[in-house]
Amino acid sequence: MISIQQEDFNPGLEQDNLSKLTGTGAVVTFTGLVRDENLGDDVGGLYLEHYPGMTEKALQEIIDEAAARWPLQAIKVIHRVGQLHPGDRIVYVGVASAHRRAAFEICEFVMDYLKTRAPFWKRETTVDGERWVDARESDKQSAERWYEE
Amino acid sequence: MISIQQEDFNPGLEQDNLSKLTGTGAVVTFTGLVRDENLGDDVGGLYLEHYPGMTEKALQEIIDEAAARWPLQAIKVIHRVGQLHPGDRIVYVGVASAHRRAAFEICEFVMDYLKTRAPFWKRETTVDGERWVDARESDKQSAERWYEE
Amino acid sequence: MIKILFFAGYREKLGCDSLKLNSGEYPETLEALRVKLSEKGADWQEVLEDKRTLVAHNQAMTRKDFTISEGDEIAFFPPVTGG
Amino acid sequence: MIKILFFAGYREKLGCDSLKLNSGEYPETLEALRVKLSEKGADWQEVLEDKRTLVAHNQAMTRKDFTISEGDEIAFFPPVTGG
Repeated sequence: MISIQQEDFNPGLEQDNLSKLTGTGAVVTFTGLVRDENLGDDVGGLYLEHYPGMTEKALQEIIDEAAARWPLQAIKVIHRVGQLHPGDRIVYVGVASAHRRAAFEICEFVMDYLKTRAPFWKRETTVDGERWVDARESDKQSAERWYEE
Repeated sequence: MISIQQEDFNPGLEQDNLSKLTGTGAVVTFTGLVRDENLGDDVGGLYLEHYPGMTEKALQEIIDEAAARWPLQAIKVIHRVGQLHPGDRIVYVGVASAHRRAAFEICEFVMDYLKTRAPFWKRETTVDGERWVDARESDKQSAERWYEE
Repeated sequence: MIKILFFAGYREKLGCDSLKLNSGEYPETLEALRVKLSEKGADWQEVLEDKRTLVAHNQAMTRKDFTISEGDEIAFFPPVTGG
Repeated sequence: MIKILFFAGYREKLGCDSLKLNSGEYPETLEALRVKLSEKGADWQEVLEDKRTLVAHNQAMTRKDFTISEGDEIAFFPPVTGG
């Protein structure tokens, strides 16, 4: 259900696992990739740090909240840590539900909350050296919309 | 980019193809599966009919509209036709974009419009025989929200 | 000649998936065509007068009346249910 | 004994990823702990007084002051940037 790992993952395999329950009508997946550019600078690498123990708990709470709000059949959250490079997969959220709107909403909700509540930090390598990535206001706003409705 | 086909497809392969462009930061996919239940009845099979020629054009128009509204890097739309059974994949929409919100919105937009504008029809087999599936008001509303904003 | 197509439940109800009308056999507008086809029987009338019936003119959905031209492809079908 | 953790940019800035304080060495509340740690130097003061600094108490995020208990794990870190 939740995996924090250094190694890569296989979205096709995860998709198959999520599609097994009868009654599932919709599978929505999000895969985040390392981009080769951020704030106008070329990015050569990305190092992901996390808070072992707390990260898993934070993700479980986000999943529990999603399961309380929507009809959720199956979910898988994978987040990689350690040294990554442009094009590498960073994060995966796969959701199975009976209906499409619920599957989309759960997947977006989990990604929004993961971005603002789960203890991960990115340090990127540019030509000017290494720098910790700043949190973005747009991510905060994206997470806050779930309480506006 | 668009494929109407009888045979099954491979979401893992599609995902890999969508992840190839540098600059892609987010891949969102929707996979629709045949459910074993509809309106309280057991569904034993689903037959998909389409309007050859027009269906492809309608899907291309939907994609063009999405590309005009959001920064779209790559998209694949697959819809199966012919006889399907519970658990079978029916439809796939995979979207690659630089950013996550755009990828989610494009994928939802294409699914909403596909459901209300692309000429496909479902006939399901239940214990009472065969029946054509009625269009759902919720799908119409889901599509209309893209013009409310 | 124009080509007229029916899909899904309408195709089954009318027992007809396509028909051709030669120049001189078809009227000038969609609305006149609806009236002409409705004369083929009660089932035809039901399909052509159903407010939910969708119309495609040369493979593009339309909600308005239009002038029929030689070579046109006109389709009548129920609300779509793909996805 | 309580355990105090620092992550990411704060860990680097302070040159410290964790420190332990024995019973008697730590104060009663989070706010008092902030004051005590700030005395370790200018970098410490900056980190502990930064309004964006997030605090986790026994691996759960909190925005309020709390009473420190023996065995607690308290973490200070910058806004998260995963995903």
